[in-house]
Amino acid sequence: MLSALLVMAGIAIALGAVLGYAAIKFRVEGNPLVDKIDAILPQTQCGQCGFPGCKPYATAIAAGEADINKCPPGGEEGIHKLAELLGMEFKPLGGNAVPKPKSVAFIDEATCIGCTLCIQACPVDAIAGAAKQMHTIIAAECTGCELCVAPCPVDCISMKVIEEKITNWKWKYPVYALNTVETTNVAGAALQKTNGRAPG
Amino acid sequence: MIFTPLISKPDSVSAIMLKVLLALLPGIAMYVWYFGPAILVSITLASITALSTEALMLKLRRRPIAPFLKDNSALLTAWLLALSIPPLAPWWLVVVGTAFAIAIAKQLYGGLGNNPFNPAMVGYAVLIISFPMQMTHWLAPQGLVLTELSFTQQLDYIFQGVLPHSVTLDALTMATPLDTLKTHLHLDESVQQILNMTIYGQIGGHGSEMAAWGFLFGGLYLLAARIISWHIPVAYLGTLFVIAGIFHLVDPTHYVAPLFHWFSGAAILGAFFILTDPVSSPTTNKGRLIFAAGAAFLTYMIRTFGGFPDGVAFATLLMNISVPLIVLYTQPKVFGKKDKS
Amino acid sequence: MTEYLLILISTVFVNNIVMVKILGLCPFMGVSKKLEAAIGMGAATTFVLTLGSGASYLINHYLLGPDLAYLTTLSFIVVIAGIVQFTEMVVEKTSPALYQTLGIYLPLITTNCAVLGIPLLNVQAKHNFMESIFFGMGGALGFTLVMVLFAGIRERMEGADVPVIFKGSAIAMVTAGLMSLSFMGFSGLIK
Amino acid sequence: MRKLNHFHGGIHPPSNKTQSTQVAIAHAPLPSKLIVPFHQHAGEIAKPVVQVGDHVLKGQLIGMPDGFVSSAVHAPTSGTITAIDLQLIAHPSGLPNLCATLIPDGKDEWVERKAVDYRDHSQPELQQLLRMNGVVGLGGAAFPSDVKLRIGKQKIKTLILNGAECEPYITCDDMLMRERANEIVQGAQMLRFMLDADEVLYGVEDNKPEAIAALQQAIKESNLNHDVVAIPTVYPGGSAKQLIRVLTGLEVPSGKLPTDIGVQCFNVATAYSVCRALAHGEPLLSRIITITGNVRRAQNFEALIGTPIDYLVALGEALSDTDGYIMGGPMMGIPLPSVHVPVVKATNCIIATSAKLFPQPQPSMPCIRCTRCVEACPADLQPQDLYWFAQSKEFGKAQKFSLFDCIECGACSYVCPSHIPLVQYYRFAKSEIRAREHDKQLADQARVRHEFREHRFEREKQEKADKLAAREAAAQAAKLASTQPLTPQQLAEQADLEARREHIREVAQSSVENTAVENTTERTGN
Repeated sequence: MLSALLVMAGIAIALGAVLGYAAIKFRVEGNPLVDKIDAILPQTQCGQCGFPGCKPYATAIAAGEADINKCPPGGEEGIHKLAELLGMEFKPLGGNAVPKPKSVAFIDEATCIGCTLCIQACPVDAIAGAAKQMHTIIAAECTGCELCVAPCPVDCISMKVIEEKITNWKWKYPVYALNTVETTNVAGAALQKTNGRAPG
Repeated sequence: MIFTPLISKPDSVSAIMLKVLLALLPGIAMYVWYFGPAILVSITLASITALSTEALMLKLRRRPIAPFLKDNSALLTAWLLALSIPPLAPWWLVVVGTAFAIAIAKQLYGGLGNNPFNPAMVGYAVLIISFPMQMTHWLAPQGLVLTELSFTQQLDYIFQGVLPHSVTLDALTMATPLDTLKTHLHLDESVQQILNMTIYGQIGGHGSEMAAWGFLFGGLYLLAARIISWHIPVAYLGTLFVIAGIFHLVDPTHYVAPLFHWFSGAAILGAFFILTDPVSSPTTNKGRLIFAAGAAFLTYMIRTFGGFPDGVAFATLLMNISVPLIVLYTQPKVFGKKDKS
Repeated sequence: MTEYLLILISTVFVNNIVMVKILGLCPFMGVSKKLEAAIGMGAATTFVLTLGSGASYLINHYLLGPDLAYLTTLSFIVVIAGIVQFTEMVVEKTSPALYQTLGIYLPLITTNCAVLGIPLLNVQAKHNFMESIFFGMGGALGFTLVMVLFAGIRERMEGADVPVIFKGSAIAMVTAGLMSLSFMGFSGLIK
Repeated sequence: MRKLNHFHGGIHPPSNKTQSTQVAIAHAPLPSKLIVPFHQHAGEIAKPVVQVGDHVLKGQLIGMPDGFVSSAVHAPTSGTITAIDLQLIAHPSGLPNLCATLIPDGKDEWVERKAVDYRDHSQPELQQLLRMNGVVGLGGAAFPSDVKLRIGKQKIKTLILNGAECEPYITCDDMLMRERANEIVQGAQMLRFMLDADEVLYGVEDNKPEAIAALQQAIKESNLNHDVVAIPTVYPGGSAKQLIRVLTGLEVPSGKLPTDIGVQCFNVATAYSVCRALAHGEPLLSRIITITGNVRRAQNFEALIGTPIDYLVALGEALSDTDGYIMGGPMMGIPLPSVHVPVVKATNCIIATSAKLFPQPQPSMPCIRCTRCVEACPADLQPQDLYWFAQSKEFGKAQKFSLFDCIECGACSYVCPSHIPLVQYYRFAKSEIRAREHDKQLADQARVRHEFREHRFEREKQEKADKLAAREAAAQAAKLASTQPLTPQQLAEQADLEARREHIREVAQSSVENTAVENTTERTGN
């Protein structure tokens, strides 16, 4: 009995010494993960995740305090990337949030009274203007976070969906004719229809 | 919208598969000549099973059926599997093997073009592990055994398991030349003694060597028609020859000559028809050489030292596993990335 | 020398720990989605197993002996846990990215049945010190080999048109089964 | 005889070129309306410098180049600008872009043209001249030529004139070389001067013996040291990188420019317009276009930029079963969204399509990895892997397999037995990757701005706190100075004072932080 105790204690002490040494020798400082998560987040700084900005949300994810499916602007793709980075399973977007098409804020300059409330609300300083002068959104800088919409006392800010123009047009996914067919008995007809042609 | 290019070469998957099927015909003809028409029953049975399993799976997966049945790929799987099963095997053996090959090894992975394993060889491996007895009753070449069954008697046996009175299965069948060689080597007989047995022909097994000639002929047609590239057959047969040659030179009484390895078992069939399956083999030329050489090495090891009579199927499957990595590490240099200077 | 080689071939191919003995399936399924992670996992397991086999042999032979044989499993677990902990620290320091990808599976090497299984098999087979080390290393190399091959197939299958209900773990299981089927081809090579 | 090199792969589609080389280039008559897009070149769109209602002369600048990579746009004839608005153009998206509509007055009256002798001008001056004359590459990409001439300190050894014209059906360069070899050769000499190139090579596929002869004749007559090389006919032999490889044996490194290996490449038609621009002072107003395919009179026309395509196909007499039009060749051309779109500088060919001439492709089957595409790929890629990753949207892996080295020539699709629209998948993947990179840039930008803002807030808060602390310290010091014991009354007074101060501080704080609150109350008060 005594020998058994001695043996186990001996093993424990030896391992303890090795691990204690390793803990000092291989100490890791900081958490490089936060920056990696932050790099995936879309930086809209919209706060829809319940955190005041993307960095705080990233910190919360890294600490395991927040789910990865709280970012509507990042969309499913963002969740997929986070899941891959963290080795987690993908989950659909949480809550009632739905990803919206990308849009930018637009100020109706005729209605604007120049109150600067939206300027203070904008997390990325994308609104130009001074007190009592009308404001303008710098569209290229706008992340579409909608934080400026609510504070406006005269409701002159609206969100405009970014239209598809020749400058931002993308090639579409070619229809994979054989897989789009839903029911098998119309296969032939459907094949004829989708025969090497894209939709629309 | 119409896609460019508007023009394309007149070719199709089903035409390619059809040519492969045609290339199998000379070998099958030789087979029938030497072993009787029972093999045709297996081929038909396998074909019907393959097509109906394919159709059923496509229906379950809600994919169009007609274009995929017409692509001839299921037929090819069926034919290759039927050629690897003893012709006198009971009907359910063929059906189970083919259905497994098509349903599990092919359709579960997404059907044509998606399967990482060669479906026919998966079917064969499942059968030889699950039903080793039935898989070793190979029909003897005609003229070698006293009792021979007529075609109708063969059908009776295949479908109902009924043999004519006073005929036992052992009287009709015998082990394959490779199997016989292995068994007798264990009995401390020399290669020369064993090869004097009647089941051996000029180079390999009597009859089976002629079928191998037929497959070789078909394989050369595939090469000429540019359906397959030379890399896999040459690397496979070459490596097999070299390894067998080395062993043979070291100890000719225990290790049989390289040409025997070529013309027995499924070596020729494998080199031209099984390993060259484009879906489950590497896409780079260097990768093909590695793939085929590895398969040849494994074939020889399993044949000579392993527990199975032939190694082609397992060698194919084992190399199939390695294909993604082989492809990944044998990427050719892209235009403009050739020299680092 | 030949016997060591035979032990290696036997453990890597013929009696592959994952494919034939069906041990260590948890990391095999869990960390094989990405090739890099699989390689990392394989390396970590090889390290732990080789070291663990040696250490467990020493403990079993010199500390425990036949008197304290009932402590075998217990002491092995303690030693392995210690080595895994050590490995975890090293990986975290040297490769944070790998540490992240391996995630929970890194500490879980402790409970990888292959890792405990191999030292126990060593005891059972009465291997000497060198044999134990080779047995452990061979087992781990076999584990790494199939992990990497499996990861290769899974990465490729990402793009395959697998039926929806079979996507993910299901088709991975089927693949593992077919791989195991293929590995049966080695049976009989070495008794 | 020059030793030629080869590039990997390539295909031999039926050339179908003879239909349109039977008769000489014809001048298309003046149409009743011209639609001139402002964005006919690679790079930034040109800025309109005319207004609706303006009367313009032939060759007058109507679009000013805007940005480093941009080019000028001119009025192709004299007349009145009746609209500057969004019109359908020949673009795969089928989306409209900014165009000027010009109603010709029929006089075809020129602005003042100024010919220059290139030898009297510096390279920057000549580059500016080309830019203002709207000279762009006429091979298809319409890249501004002046940008290709800005080579910095790089030494150009070889200037290549691309007359390969490898796509089936197209013969505009062939006919231009046959009929106007002289001006091509002069233009090439000007380009050589601007690049200070050691040698000039013309790469012409050996299925155009007449063109080769004409060029050789013109070179001999002008007594120049140029070299015409007949190259083997294989598609895509006319792709710049492949042509350079064939002629020089050099490979343009991935992600680099030909100038990095001392080579520059221009289309023969570009050389022609360089000659017109410098030696005649004529901006790029017209070009040669092959009208072919399902037409009765396949022929090359010299048409003004802006000519509606329906006007041109009427000249070619399209047959009744025509079901669409392709701009460019059958390999890389783009289907036109409408037959009313205008000719642009990049329009080299219009093919009328019909079900008989271009039968519907068979439905695409899954890829069986037969690697015929690998054998055909002129960029040594693995098209089947690129397709695999593109169709499953694994863009990272596609990029790792050198997706961006694909030149979209379509050779892989041509040989694919599964009839997969491979190039479409590559284009899709490329444009998704580009969009993602763009989004990433925007996100990084937003992050920097957000962090800057946070930093600013922090600083302001700190400054305020510092000020407050300083004041408090002063008060404390004063209190210490008067160290008499206080009566309870005085203590109460002091506490009251302190409370009031605290209140004022709070108000001040909120007004500083939220000046806007005041503003609104002020407004509502008014």
